[in-house]
Amino acid sequence: MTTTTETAGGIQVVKPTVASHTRDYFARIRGGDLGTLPAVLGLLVLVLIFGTARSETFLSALNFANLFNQSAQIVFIAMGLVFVLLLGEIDLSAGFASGVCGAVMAILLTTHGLPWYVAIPAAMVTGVVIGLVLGVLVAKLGIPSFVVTLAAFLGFQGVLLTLLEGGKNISITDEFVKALNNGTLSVRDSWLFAIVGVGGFAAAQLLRWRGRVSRNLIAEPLGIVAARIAGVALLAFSATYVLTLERAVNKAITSLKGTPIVVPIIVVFLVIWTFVLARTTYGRHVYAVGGNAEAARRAGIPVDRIRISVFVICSFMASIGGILVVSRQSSVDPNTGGSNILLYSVGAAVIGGTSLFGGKGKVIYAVIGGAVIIVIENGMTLLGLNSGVKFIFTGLVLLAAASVDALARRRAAATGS
Amino acid sequence: MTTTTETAGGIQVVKPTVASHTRDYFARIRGGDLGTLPAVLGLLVLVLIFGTARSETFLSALNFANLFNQSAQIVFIAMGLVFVLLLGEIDLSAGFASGVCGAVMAILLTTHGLPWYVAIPAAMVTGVVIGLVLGVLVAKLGIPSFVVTLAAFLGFQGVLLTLLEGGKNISITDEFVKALNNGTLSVRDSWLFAIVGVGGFAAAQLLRWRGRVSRNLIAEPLGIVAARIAGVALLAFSATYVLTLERAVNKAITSLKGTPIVVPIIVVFLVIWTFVLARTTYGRHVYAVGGNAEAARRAGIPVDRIRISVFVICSFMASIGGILVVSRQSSVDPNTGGSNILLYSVGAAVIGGTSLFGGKGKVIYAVIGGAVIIVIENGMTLLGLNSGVKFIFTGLVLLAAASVDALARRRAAATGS
Amino acid sequence: ACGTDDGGDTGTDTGTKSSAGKVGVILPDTKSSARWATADFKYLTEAFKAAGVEADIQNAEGDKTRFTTIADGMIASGVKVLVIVNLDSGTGKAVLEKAKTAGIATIDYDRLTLGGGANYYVSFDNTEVGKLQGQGLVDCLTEKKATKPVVSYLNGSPTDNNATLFKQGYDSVLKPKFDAGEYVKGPDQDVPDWDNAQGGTIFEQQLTSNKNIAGVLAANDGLGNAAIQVLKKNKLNGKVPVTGQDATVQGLQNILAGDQCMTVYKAIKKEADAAAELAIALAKQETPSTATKTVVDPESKAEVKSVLLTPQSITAANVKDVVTDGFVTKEELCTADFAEACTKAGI
Amino acid sequence: MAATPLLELRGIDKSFGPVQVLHDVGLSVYPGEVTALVGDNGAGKSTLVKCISGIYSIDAGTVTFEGREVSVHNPRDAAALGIEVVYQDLALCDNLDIVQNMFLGREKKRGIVLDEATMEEMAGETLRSLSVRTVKSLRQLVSSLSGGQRQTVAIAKAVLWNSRVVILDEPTAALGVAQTAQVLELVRRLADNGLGVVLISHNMNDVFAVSDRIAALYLGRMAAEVKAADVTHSQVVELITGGRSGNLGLPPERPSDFIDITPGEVKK
Amino acid sequence: MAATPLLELRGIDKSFGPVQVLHDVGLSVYPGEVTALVGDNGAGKSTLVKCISGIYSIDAGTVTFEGREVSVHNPRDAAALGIEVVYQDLALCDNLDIVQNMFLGREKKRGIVLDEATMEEMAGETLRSLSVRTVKSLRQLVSSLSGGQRQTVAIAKAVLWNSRVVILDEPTAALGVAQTAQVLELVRRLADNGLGVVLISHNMNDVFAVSDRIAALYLGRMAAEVKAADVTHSQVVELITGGRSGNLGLPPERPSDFIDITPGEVKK
Ligand SMILES: Nc1ncnc2c1ncn2[C@@H]1O[C@H](COP(=O)(O)OP(=O)(O)OP(=O)(O)O)[C@@H](O)[C@H]1O
Ligand SMILES: Nc1ncnc2c1ncn2[C@@H]1O[C@H](COP(=O)(O)OP(=O)(O)OP(=O)(O)O)[C@@H](O)[C@H]1O
Ligand SMILES: O[C@@H]1[C@@H](O)[C@H](O)OC[C@H]1O
Ligand SMILES: [Mg+2]
Ligand SMILES: [Mg+2]
Repeated sequence: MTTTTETAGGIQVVKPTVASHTRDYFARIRGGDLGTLPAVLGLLVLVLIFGTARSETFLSALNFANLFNQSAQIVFIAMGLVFVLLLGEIDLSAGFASGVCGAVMAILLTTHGLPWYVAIPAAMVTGVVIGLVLGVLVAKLGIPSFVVTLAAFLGFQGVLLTLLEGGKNISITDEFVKALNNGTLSVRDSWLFAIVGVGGFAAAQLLRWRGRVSRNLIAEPLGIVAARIAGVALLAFSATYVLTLERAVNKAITSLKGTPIVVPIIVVFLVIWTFVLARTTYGRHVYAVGGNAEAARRAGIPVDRIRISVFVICSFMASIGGILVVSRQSSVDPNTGGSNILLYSVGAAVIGGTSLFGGKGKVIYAVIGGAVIIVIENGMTLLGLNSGVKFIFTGLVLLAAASVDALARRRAAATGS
Repeated sequence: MTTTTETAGGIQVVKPTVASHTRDYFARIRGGDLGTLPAVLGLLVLVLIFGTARSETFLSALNFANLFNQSAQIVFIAMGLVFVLLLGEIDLSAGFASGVCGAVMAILLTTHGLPWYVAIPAAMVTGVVIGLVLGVLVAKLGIPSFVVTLAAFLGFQGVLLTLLEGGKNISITDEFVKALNNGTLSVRDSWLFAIVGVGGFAAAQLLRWRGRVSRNLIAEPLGIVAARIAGVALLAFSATYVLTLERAVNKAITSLKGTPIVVPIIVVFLVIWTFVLARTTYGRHVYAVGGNAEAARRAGIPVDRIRISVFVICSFMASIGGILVVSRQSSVDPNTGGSNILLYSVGAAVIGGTSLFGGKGKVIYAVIGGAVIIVIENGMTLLGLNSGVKFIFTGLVLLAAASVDALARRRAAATGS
Repeated sequence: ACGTDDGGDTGTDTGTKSSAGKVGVILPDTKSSARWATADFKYLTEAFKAAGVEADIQNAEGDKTRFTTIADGMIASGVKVLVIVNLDSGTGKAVLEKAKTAGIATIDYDRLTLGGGANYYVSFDNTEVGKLQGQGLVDCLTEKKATKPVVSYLNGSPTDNNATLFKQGYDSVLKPKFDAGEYVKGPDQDVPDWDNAQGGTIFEQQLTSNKNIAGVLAANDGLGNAAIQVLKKNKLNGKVPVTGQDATVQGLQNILAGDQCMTVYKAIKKEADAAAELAIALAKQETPSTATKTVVDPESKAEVKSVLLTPQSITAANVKDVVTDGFVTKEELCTADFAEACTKAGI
Repeated sequence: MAATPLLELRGIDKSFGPVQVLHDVGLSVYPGEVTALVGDNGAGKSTLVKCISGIYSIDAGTVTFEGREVSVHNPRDAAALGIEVVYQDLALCDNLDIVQNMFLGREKKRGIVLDEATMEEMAGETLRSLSVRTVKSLRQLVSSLSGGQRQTVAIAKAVLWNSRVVILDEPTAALGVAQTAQVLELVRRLADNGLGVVLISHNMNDVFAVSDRIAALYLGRMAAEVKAADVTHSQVVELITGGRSGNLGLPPERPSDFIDITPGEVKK
Repeated sequence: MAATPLLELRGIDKSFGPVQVLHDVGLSVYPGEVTALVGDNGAGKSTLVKCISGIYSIDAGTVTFEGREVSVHNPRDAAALGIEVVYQDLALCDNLDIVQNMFLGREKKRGIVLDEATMEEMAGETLRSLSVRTVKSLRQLVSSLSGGQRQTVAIAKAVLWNSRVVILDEPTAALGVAQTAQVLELVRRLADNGLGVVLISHNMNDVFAVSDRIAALYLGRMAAEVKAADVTHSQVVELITGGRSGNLGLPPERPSDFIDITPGEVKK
């Protein structure tokens, strides 16, 4: 009836078919193993709400494009935080670290008149150095990361104030930097990017599939792989279609179309870090230390070094977040990276499905969670409520989005897995 | 050579002597089992630093008394947070919850002209209701507490704004409320409080000791118990001595002496919650759920109810923090409970020795950690540095205080316990 | 208690569709001062409603990211005029540029965006505000016949450009006195976020380290009140003059009680009306005629057409002006505790 | 012995997501008897125990206690019925000490205050009866206990109460020679006192030493429930490893959803 | 057999805070031999193992490896020497799957990319050799494995590498009949290949079945190190429970710091 197949060292297993695979998928869903599904559902619900309430504006091409620029800082900080959270640590200073790095860039550009290709790397290096210091304090001195990064949160706020000489703000004029989080690709490049991206994804998926089949290991049925590729292609191409529509407010004055430049930047980092976490030894060790640090230590993994490295990655990603927010605001001020940026970023990672206790999370979670947060922000401001009510609503909507997730996952607990 | 004694069901053990007990204590210290010692050490180091830098002011009786008023809000929120942290949960909304409760009190007092004995309980009830809602969302819906309380953090900010009609400050004039965190006990009452407090402590310690000895259970040697009582007495009496010195800024105008009223308030809550955690079934269950929720569930502990209860306690304590801060400012504004209050409170609990992963912590930790935080704030402000430098220094000093702790605890890891 | 007043209502899209296009207004925060949520919001809403012009008025809650996001949303929803109170010149400038490329007319409200190039500027003179504060303190100290008084500064948020301007103003009055040895300069500290609770602690420490403080230059009424509470604890209230700004109910009450020396009243209704008038004209694509003055943008050196209003110093003697102006009502000000003082002040 | 079982399971199914772990399992536990539950690693013994005690919800099937059908949704329900379990994964609170763990959920009180003295005495007595020789103090945290000491604490915890059914999932796995003997004696004593006892073990000597009945699980199916006296050592081992022995056990034709994943065997 | 021990401990002391757990312990492990380390619950066996593998630092004493004195500060040092350990508390990463756990810290790579296919194949082969029959997939998370399955993964993980010394702390405690047999066979095979093997077990049958030497710990002291052929079952049990048997074992007079906390025995 069922076809079994011998694989890996002779353990016999059932060879999955598209039907059995689909059946298993739904059994898993019913069993509560949901991945990003709930966060995606939450996102859909939000889009539905705001789309109904403010259909002409929220669903406009212009607003869609804006979402990417608006989310850049949070998404980058959240992607970095995923690494720190994977170890069960926290980085409260990531927000202000992004501000400090942004300020370093702005000062080099404006005050010192250096070109962008000096200023941007300098900001990134600043991020790396910050991460190194935090990581060493946590890993080598053993101070809880909450305390270290709380101290850094205060310290960086001071550094930012000092860099900005007590409260000035520094504007930047460099067109390259400003384009990063304001500019768009040409329509041709937008399509090119979509096609190359989807092509790359398809190639990676198919190669992996072929690799397993040729080694006689259990592989997903080809149909499932194809469906997944088709899904990604559909998403990418329809997004590109919308983004290449004319969206200028005043078409007489200017034309505005094409994928925001920040989109490929996000995608590149998403791909790199996903690869690092899923396909390299380093990534494996990050999960291991987060899952059971003692087991990792016994397996000979250099736990301290891993611990330091995640802080480096986090602050590095924060530096890019800082560069992008300075680009968007064309300026840096003592509050860049302050306010709710940090809480929102951690929230993004957690809503996406990253555990605060370590061992569970993916970089894509940060992107999806970031999307949830930004859609709420964006939609709420379109509603034009007054401050008090807006805060309350934002809280409620966030809660609603999270409950979709929680209720979906609750089945998991009930069935005991 | 050594005297053994049969105890509890016939398990034979060595009867401890003062000498063996002291030896064991130092062995434990060397082994890294330090309790609050590191935080206390950190505190001493801070007092030394600021005492040297600003001896006439930092070490003055006036400043000593100020410390208590300044720390009240953070200490209360931190005491409540200890319960939430004991379960490995977090409450990001505790700061603004204290603001909302404070505002409820202020509005009832000022806008509605109600007496303090209506307004204060109303604020407390508000705290309880808030905690109930948060707890139910976390425990019953299973939304991660980070997300629930992030939503609440936003929501309460909005509630506060709405209560204050968009941003007004509401002043209170009720003398009773204002006295809570501004007034002092008379010199006689100050001594009375110290004597009753120390007497109570001594009685509790001795009764417990006698109880164990009479049941033939292992008990600490009487010398140790006596030494502990003497230590507490010394501390309480010398503090009372300093607090009953004249400390008026301008002695010609007024006289100011006596223990701040907020001291007995803190002590009462400290004693109550310490008792609850250490000596009641409920407290035991809180530790159990925090240590291993699954084991607790299997032992028949109503885990959900415990989870809800800690949020109730936390928000309740936040409400008292709110009452006290409104008392101190004699007014409430949209930022009451905002800014760094929350991070400082969590920091206080963590510096004191509470684990963010649950299962480890005591209420006294919040008080000691709160003292560390406030001494830093207080001392830094006395130095009169400019903002940027002050932030940086605050961060560094916090880090220094935490490293004393970390370095002391490091031995623990080295010897493997 | 929750506002059934105008300020507290939801849905701020006012007015019916008229020939005029929609106007967007972005206010900065609610923390720095109560004015944004209580006064500006109210008066602007009323002004647009009266003119039948649709307006979308939002507050950025001190968050620059949100400030930009709100601007994006307003541009996307097709406003014809954008009125902003920047959180800082940098973000302000980015928003103004974006609006300009979208063909939207712009107005700087209350705070000038340096190098921003808005079409118009409506404000009070912030340095002038500081000068009034400085002068007010000098007057009170003179009245108390203080000799060589120690004056402490409780400045606004280091991240608020207005705070810098206020300080420039009061420094211009007080520094000469320090230099001349008439006054002694005491502690000088900023209060992050204009946070009142923190302001209280900072002032308490100032007083602990310098027991002779005889005058407090507090940058606004909230901070002034924080200082007054500390003074009260030490029974020094009324003896040490404290300044303020914004003519809040709390501040005015403190003045009536004799605990606060003065506040600065900015007739926000006039400011709001002026801005609304300008915006409505622009939305109707008319050329406004009210902006008769000009201000030179110190960064771009460009001249910006402006409406500049003058702030007014308020002491116990003229508290009633604020009530007469309708900025605060007699009911909110003259509660039981202050009824007597009100009568004395002629309200 | 007694005609009606104290605890009876019928048709229990349990899946984790797409993986079905228990198929139509039945089990009867009689008062005054020790029922040994045996089966290979991964056969589903621990899963069955957790279904009984309400840690897992069951997908299908019924649980009857003293002839009444009951539904057990969580461990509290099980405890209320008088079912006490020693789990294979011991589930102790590492941050609590020995006494605290032993009385967890059933603390002794005087008024509202915990009666530590009484608990300490009782804990000491119970541990002594289990041949515990090496704990340094009853106030030692369980995180610092050796493997065998932890297991003893878990066992002591379960037998402190007056229960009707005691289920022990591999209770002697980590125990020393003397301690194992004590636990087996305890198991027998419990049954002799009229309790229903379920003992899971991989040690055939222990199984035959104390049990009255033997139930063998094979790949999530109940292969056989027999009297211990009616079978031999090697028959039980065959039941465990192959699911059948002679005319005992599962029918030779395999159910249609049955997938043999035995490594290296014949492939279809 | 071989004259010089592969691994030799001398005078090991270890305390946790005020509690001294190991007193002047010595142990020799010879290549090609299985040394059984026995002792009562809480005797200090696991602590000794963790001292060898660098998880705990020792307070006093020396460790000699192939005649060279070495200092092992952490598990990496031990692994570098070729010492591989199966811990009693298995120490697996619950959030990783079987293959990932088995290759943890020694992943196979192609370039910088993990070579999942090769690892999966090797893991499958190793598990098959250990009679694992019931895992549904090599990609199952270890958190969802049964007790015995987890133990098998831990064992498989330790024997995948070419090591010089393998230490197994109660490796068969949770295993079924067939799996236990396989592991014992594996233990013997490892020794026959010239490795030094240390086996900790409470099961005397297993101990005598495979070991060449027996070392008995009693209350943290090494009571005796003997050839397995020279002693009987009951002698070993006496060494375990009393620290001495005839002229073997600890001297009858107890060391001055020795505290007998045996419950219910004679009190001084
Ligand atoms: N949460 C889960 N998700 C998926 N599979 C599971 C889960 N829990 C258990 N299993 C699988 O169910 C089967 C039965 O496990 P169980 O723990 O009941 O075995 P057992 O008979 O107790 O084995 P052992 O003798 O090794 O303790 C195993 O194959 C195991 O991998
Ligand atoms: N971290 C620690 N702190 C204090 N005591 C400890 C600690 N770890 C172990 N002990 C004590 O040391 C003794 C030896 O423990 P160990 O785990 O080595 O025993 P074992 O011989 O392996 O026993 P078992 O057969 O039960 O596994 C025990 O009495 C235990 O309570
Ligand atoms: O009115 C003041 C405003 O101009 C400033 O920006 O923030 C503080 C307020 O008091
Ligand atoms: Mg099991
Ligand atoms: Mg052991």
